[in-house]
Amino acid sequence: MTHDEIKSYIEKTFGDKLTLLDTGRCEPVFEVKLADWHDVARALRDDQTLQFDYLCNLGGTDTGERLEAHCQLASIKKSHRVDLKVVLDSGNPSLASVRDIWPAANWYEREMWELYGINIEGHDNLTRFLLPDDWDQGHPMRKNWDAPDFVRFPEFNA
Amino acid sequence: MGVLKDFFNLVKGMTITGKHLGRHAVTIQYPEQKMEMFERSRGVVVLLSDKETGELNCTMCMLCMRACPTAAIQIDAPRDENKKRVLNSFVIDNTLCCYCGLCEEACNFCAIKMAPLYEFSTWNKDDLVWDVKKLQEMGRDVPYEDTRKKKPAAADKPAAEKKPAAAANPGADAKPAAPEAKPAAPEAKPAAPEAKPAAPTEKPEETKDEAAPSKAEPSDDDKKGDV
Amino acid sequence: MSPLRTEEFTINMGPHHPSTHGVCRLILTMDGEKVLKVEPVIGYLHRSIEKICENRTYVQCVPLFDRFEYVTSMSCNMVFSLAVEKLAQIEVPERAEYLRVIMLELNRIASHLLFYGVTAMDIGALTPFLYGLRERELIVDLFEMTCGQRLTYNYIRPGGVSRDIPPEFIPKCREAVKIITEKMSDYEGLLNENPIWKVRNVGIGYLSAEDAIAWGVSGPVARASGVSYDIRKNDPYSIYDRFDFEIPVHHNGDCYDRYLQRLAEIKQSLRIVTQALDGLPEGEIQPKKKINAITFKPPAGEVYARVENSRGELGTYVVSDGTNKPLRVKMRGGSYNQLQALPIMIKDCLIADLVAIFASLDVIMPEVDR
Amino acid sequence: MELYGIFEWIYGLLADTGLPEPWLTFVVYLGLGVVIFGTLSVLALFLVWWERKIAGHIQQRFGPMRTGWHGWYQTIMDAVKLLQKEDIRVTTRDKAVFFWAPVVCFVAAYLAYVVIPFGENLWVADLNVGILYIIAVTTLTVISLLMAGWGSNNKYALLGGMRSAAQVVSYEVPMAVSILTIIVFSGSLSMVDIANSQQGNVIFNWFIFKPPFGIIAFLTYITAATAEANRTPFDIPEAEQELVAGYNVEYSGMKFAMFFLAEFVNLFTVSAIATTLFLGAWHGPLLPSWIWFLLKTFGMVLLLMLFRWTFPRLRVDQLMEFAWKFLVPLTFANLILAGWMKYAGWHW
Repeated sequence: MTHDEIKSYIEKTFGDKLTLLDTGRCEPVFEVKLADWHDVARALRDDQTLQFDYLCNLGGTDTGERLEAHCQLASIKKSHRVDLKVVLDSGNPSLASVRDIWPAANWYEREMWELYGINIEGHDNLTRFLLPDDWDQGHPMRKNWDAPDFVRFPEFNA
Repeated sequence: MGVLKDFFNLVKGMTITGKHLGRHAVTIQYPEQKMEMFERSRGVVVLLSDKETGELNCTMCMLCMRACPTAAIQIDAPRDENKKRVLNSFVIDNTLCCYCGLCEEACNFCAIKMAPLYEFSTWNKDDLVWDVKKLQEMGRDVPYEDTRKKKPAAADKPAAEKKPAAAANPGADAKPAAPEAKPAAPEAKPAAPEAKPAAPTEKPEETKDEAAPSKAEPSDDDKKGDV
Repeated sequence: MSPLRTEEFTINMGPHHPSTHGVCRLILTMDGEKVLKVEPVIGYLHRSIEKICENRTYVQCVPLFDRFEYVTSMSCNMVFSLAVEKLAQIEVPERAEYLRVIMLELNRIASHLLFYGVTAMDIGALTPFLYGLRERELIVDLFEMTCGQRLTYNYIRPGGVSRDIPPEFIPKCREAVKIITEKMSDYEGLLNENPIWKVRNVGIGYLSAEDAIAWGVSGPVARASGVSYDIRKNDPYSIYDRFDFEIPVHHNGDCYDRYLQRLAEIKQSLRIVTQALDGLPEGEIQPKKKINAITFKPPAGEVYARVENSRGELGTYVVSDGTNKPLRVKMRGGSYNQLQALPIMIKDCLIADLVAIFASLDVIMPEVDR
Repeated sequence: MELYGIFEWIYGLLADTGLPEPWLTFVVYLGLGVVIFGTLSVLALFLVWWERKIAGHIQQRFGPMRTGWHGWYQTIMDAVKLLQKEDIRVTTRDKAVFFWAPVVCFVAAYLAYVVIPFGENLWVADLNVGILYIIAVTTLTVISLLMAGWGSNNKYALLGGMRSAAQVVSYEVPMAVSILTIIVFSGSLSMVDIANSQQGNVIFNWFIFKPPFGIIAFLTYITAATAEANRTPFDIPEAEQELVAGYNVEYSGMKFAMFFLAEFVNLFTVSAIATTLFLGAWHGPLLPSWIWFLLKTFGMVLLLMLFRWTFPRLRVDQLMEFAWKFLVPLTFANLILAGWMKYAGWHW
């Protein structure tokens, strides 16, 4: 399916569960509502026209103001792709696990939990992963994260 | 017959290894024999000197320092009362260098280069922090193609003789990267008119681009980063 | 008589174990020689490249991507360049595209040659390693000749490539292609039909096509399981749609097929390199408006780019906020998913099989840990 | 030049000193022991160097080059280095077992040389059960490997030790049976008799050329012997890529060197036995007998080295399967057929 077909099809099928954020420069990007994330993910995989059976990538983003989760899906059978984005609640960032839909999400979700502090609901193995086992200095990928004893990249004032 | 076929395949493998037994080695004996390095090989960073005068080509424009992704280059060159840059120190920390070659590409004056030299291991980590003297010495014999814009020295011999200091080292100018600031030093005026038109025609847009940050510096959000 | 009581025991394989290819740690629960459970523990090589990228300008990120997946740095350069080009809508000159394809495919061959040697070494044959590296050296020399480095190339840049090839590149490259084509018979003769090799690999580490897709396994490992999916064909980037090549697919999903798959891919890559050398046009290698290393600012937006790497899908997600530094760079490597899927491949396997399976996945740890 | 003459001359000198009888024999055998021990240790060091050179050339590199001409004393320097190294002992080891394992391994490796004839009249003792003795003492090695695996108190080492026990016990059977085939031909258990029954300057007297039983017995023997010597493709006890270093993972310094040297002495042993049994022992034209013996043995060693640098490693269960399901039936069939032929009076 071409980008336009995917766009119109997804908008038609899911209606108000997601909104199109189109930059026109890459694959269609949809912002999924936080509450509908799991349903939309399952429907995207199970829909016979879309068949997004393959999870390319899943991760968090900290824009400085808010936390987001981004997800890239592809269909092996249909050879098309879509990008999804979920804006998380900044106070208590939390996202439903999609491990039951794509087993591949397992480590990606652990990584999100560890590096961004996004709580993954329904994930049973949220343990230290990339960081040392005794890490207790917060979530390093957040923009406001600050750790002592770090050599700073110098600022250049010419 | 499966057994015989397997046996045959085992023997086939042994003939391949056996065949190599008599061949010449493809490796070399390192300290005695050395590989011929390619001219573009990115080894250690050196500072290049002018082929004629032996002065450093560096104009202290700081572009390499700003292009370096690991902050391995530290240049300290404050402006003096004439708004000329004076080189206090030019230090490259080879333990930080990641050999990406961005400094070489950033430089417009053939001053810094990743030379095809690779033997600089030491027993002491501190010895890997090189100052300008060491860098110049390492770069002494490195061949390079001088792609600089025609300098006053080359363009106008008498002028160069008259004012050797300014001519040999145009980098002493305040803003060498910015074309309009080229003939900043008033003594170099006689030589400058030839240089002035040459400079913008060669790489006009690039030079402008490179020069831009040095003016718009404060807007650049070089926030804290970690190395 | 009561049955003999046996006891499970835990064994710690890695992080410093000869066959974990770097610093991966596997916690094995074993019953004698038999592996009952495997739990990969990663993070020993975590350098937080993603975080560092957020503090570097776009061009300064490219050397960091070199270190993301160092065996095929060209692909890493490529994927970041693709992302930035998509963000900023940069047109890449024709010659640069051809050079990119040549380099990417040469790098794929180099990576598969390394795989050939390393997997043979993990199964006990030490000589193929040296033979694989011998031909890899030809390719690495070509890279050094062009961009100056043998491993971390920093060659493919947003907008094009960093330098044009030297004049002696093309004859040398053709010669290398010829030599590797000849040597393929040696590689195959040493291992393909070797009964010991077959008995060690055939039927070991089975991964079904459904599992491969569900676990996000891509690249040669997925194609050896019968998933005919190659980003070069199915989601073409650069100019791959211009070349005539096939996507080899094997169907048994075991270690042996993964090995055959990679050898078959070397041959296809050699074809692409030959075609690209033939069609290499003259011209510029950088776009007209050159990208400045420090001041380049793509418009705000987010983009996910992906390329087919020798280890599967290599992707990067770049978010720009309009400044000269990316807001977020997420790297996605094929090894990550393949290592993740390792526990489902170990049915009825002994510790020796585990080594064979691990080798056949061709995991490269920096790609996992980043 | 026959070496036997030198030994006879020395024996004559000793006999002239008028030493009383039990002491004379004692001194003579002590001397022989020292000579054999010294020769073999040097030979083992040489074999290590040779293996490295051959591996290097197979892989199109140089191998050792720094110490002397083509690095000829590289292994001596290695041995010196190993002597100087700290002997690291894990605190949780089983002290006695850990200590004695390398010693047993080292001694067991040398025991076989009592009966191996190096040339005409050049042997320590001609036991009438010579080959039986060899089968018995070479098996002692497995005890040492098991001891090392157990004594190290390390899971990898234990796995290696258990593997080696399983392997050596399995491969002992086809090896012994393929040797029996030769005994059927020669009609004697004595190594010297076996060697002598291959006399004659034509190579067709060699037992390997007694088709088809000789060649089958030879191939099965070589396979089993590779396993006995723990070499690729049967090197699973130390399987570097799986068990790090298997049974000797906790050993360092001189203890490791003893295991290492014993491995190469074993390599030479199996090659020497193969030479004696199948390749006409010391018999050959023109050159002195001991040179022929060494030439043939080194030929065998070269073959085993080519195995090592060509083949991948088998898995432990496949190794057992191969021994019990293929080699054992094959060797028994070979033995029975050969015996029947002999009984039927068919001469080759």
